[in-house]
Amino acid sequence: MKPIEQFAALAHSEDEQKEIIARRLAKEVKDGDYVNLGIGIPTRVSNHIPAEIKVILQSENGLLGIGPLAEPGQEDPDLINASKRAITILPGGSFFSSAESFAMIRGDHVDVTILGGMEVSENGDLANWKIPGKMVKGMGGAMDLVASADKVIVAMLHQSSDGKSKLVASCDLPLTGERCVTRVITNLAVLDINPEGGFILKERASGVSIEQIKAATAGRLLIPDVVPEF
Amino acid sequence: MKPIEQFAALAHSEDEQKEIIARRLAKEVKDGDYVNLGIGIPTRVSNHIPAEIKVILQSENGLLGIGPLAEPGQEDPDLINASKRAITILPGGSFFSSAESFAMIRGDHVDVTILGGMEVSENGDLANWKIPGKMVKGMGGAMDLVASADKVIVAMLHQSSDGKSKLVASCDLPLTGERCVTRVITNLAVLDINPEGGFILKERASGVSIEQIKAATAGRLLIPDVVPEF
Amino acid sequence: MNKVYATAFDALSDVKSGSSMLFGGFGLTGIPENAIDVLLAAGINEITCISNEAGIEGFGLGKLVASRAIKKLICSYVGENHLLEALILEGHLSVELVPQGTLAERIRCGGAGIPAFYTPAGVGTEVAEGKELRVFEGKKYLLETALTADYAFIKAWKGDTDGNLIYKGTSQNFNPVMAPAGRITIAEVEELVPAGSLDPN
Amino acid sequence: MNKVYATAFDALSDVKSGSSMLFGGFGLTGIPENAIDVLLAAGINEITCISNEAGIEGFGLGKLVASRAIKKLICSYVGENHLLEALILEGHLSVELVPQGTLAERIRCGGAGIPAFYTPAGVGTEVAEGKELRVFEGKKYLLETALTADYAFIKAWKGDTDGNLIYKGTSQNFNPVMAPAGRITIAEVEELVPAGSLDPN
Repeated sequence: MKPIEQFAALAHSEDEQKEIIARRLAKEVKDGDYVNLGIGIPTRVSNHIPAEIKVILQSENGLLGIGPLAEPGQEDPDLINASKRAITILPGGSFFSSAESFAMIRGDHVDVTILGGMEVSENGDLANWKIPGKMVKGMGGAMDLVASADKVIVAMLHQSSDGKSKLVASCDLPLTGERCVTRVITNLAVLDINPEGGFILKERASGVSIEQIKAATAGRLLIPDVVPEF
Repeated sequence: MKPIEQFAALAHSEDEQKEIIARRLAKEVKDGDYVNLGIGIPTRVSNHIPAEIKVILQSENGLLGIGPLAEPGQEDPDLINASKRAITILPGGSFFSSAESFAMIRGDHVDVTILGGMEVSENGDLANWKIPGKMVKGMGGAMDLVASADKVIVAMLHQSSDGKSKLVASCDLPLTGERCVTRVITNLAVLDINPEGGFILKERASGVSIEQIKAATAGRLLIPDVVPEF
Repeated sequence: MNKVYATAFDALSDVKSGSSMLFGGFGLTGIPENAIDVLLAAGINEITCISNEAGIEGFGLGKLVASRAIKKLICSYVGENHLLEALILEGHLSVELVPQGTLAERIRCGGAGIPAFYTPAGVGTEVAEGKELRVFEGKKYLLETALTADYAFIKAWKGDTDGNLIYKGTSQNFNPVMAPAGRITIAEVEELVPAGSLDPN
Repeated sequence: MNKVYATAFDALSDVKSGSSMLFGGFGLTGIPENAIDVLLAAGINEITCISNEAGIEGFGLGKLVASRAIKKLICSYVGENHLLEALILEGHLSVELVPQGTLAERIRCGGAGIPAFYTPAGVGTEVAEGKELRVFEGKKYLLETALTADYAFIKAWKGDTDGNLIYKGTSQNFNPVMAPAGRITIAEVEELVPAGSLDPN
């Protein structure tokens, strides 16, 4: 393997790496799915969903059927997404209250939840809302989302900006939910949480070697014989 | 007192006695009150509310602002009251689901609940939904109503058709609610539940003597010095 | 996934005997009467039925009662169905009576992922038997658990091809509460319109 | 009893310092901004504030935060208010962070007479500390209690003289949930119409 290939993924800018994640994330949703997208990388997914499948996006602030971002000048002051950006609503969409929105989420009517993460542990714990002594943004709807959906996908860079693995044996940061994550998609790999613990390496990003993933992962890695590229 | 006056109330037909109750009930509601009326005698109240006061009637099947009964030929198949009769809605009225309706009731947003009774005990217990071995109609919304409203008024004939007092020391029939009744209005009297137990005789029906009320009441009667007629 | 069926028979072809079913309706309004007729014609039986009422003889759930298709009935009111009383005495049918507000909230919670809640309705009555009693701020409450079912049968005024529903008048009643509480929800509408033609607000 | 006031000052003349208050709004939408301005101008302080967010600097609740009018804040998200972090560190303000769905349901229950309910949100996290944990059908849940307040401040699109309100788009958010949970509820509307001119359905 040529060195240039091994390090292809790392040669991308942070924005390019997030796009790699977003493109792979788009394959997680299927026709007819109701999906909630968290702030950050998950929001990018909507640009990559193939036109031939219909995915209904839920916004926790009370909207089913999110359309594209509003064109400049066309913003409706009564129509925003959970990231507070001016958006549109698709035909067939509907508005409802925050209580109804979370009744929908908690009642497991949302098929897939995709959200960002700071740490994911090998038993599926997620931390993404607080860094003690440094940052408290609040959990927003994340604790409700991860406690309710059958399929919780965390989308994040594999390592923090200082090179620390975000896939860990156990989380140091305060949890958002315990044993809630089903799959993690990073700029390097797709990993499923093993019910008995550990990250099962399902796929690797194009040009990324298993060695690189091993080196970038602090938690226990379970490596099948074949690990296709995505 | 002439015998004819003493027995005036008893000389009325059952229907007339119910009208006596309904007329007196109408004085229990004040301008701006939200009121839930049970099936039977309570429903008659609406005919006696003075035109100058505005009372908003709630129907447990999902309507605030009940209007008069629908004229023959004008019935709307999508508009009935809790007694399943075709009604109308007043301007400013609104429709909602059964869950919202009972959120309203349970959340104490209904000021006055008026419902029928089979037995009321001297500590304010009410029985009105079941006669074991004989009749089970079900409690419908009555248990929710009596458990929630601050002001629960029972409207009923003072005695059953076989002459038994319906105001008793303790209920024989299965309860609808415990310590929930605040006032009882019958064809003979208005009685408040004493917080320490007993029926406080507040008013007597026109032409009805205290002796008659004593004779017709099985529970403990507390009789003030002055008991005006209504 | 929402699906549109041309006939009630098509929509109900997978429904099995022995299932639990939620039925909207109050009195004669908001009852999924076409679905009931199909269940009857298909000979579906051993139903656990959750509904506000037992229906009226010859209409709505009353027909399923009469055909002995219902095994258990969870409702708040049976007052107007004499046949039902006979079936209970015969042992063909069991009835669990639930206060109407508790019934509505148990179903709402079923759809909303809340497994249990506390309510004051029924404290000190037969309804309280076997249930946890708990005091909050000096007042007594009962613990009540959520209700869901294999199927929810809903009646609405207008519906679109994406599954949005609009109700009319008091025909709304239990319908919007039950719609999220069925593992499969089947709505019959008076008028079917294309997605996007109903007001989203 | 519903009352119509011509100015926000008249509607809020009785509001006292030290009260608990619910505020509708999410992001920049559905915020009762005129009521907030009046509270600010009247110098109301020592407020216990229940809202989804802490507001943005210079707008909505952000103004009450900046003027140190808020003593305690119960919300799900503070992420965009740096002044708030400073006030917390100074000890001027305490914050109780609540998962957004739990917050919405606690307020709904406050208005609906349900003192407490179980939810899966927050199990195994800081939010679970000191709370009852209970298993229903193999899944863990926390007991959460209802929230009410002395006042609820609501923003709606249209309102009628009987107190009916209609919301628009995502400006709905917490507003209809909070309206029944205030002992006194004060709504500001973009358009006031006579009773009977809004569709009752």
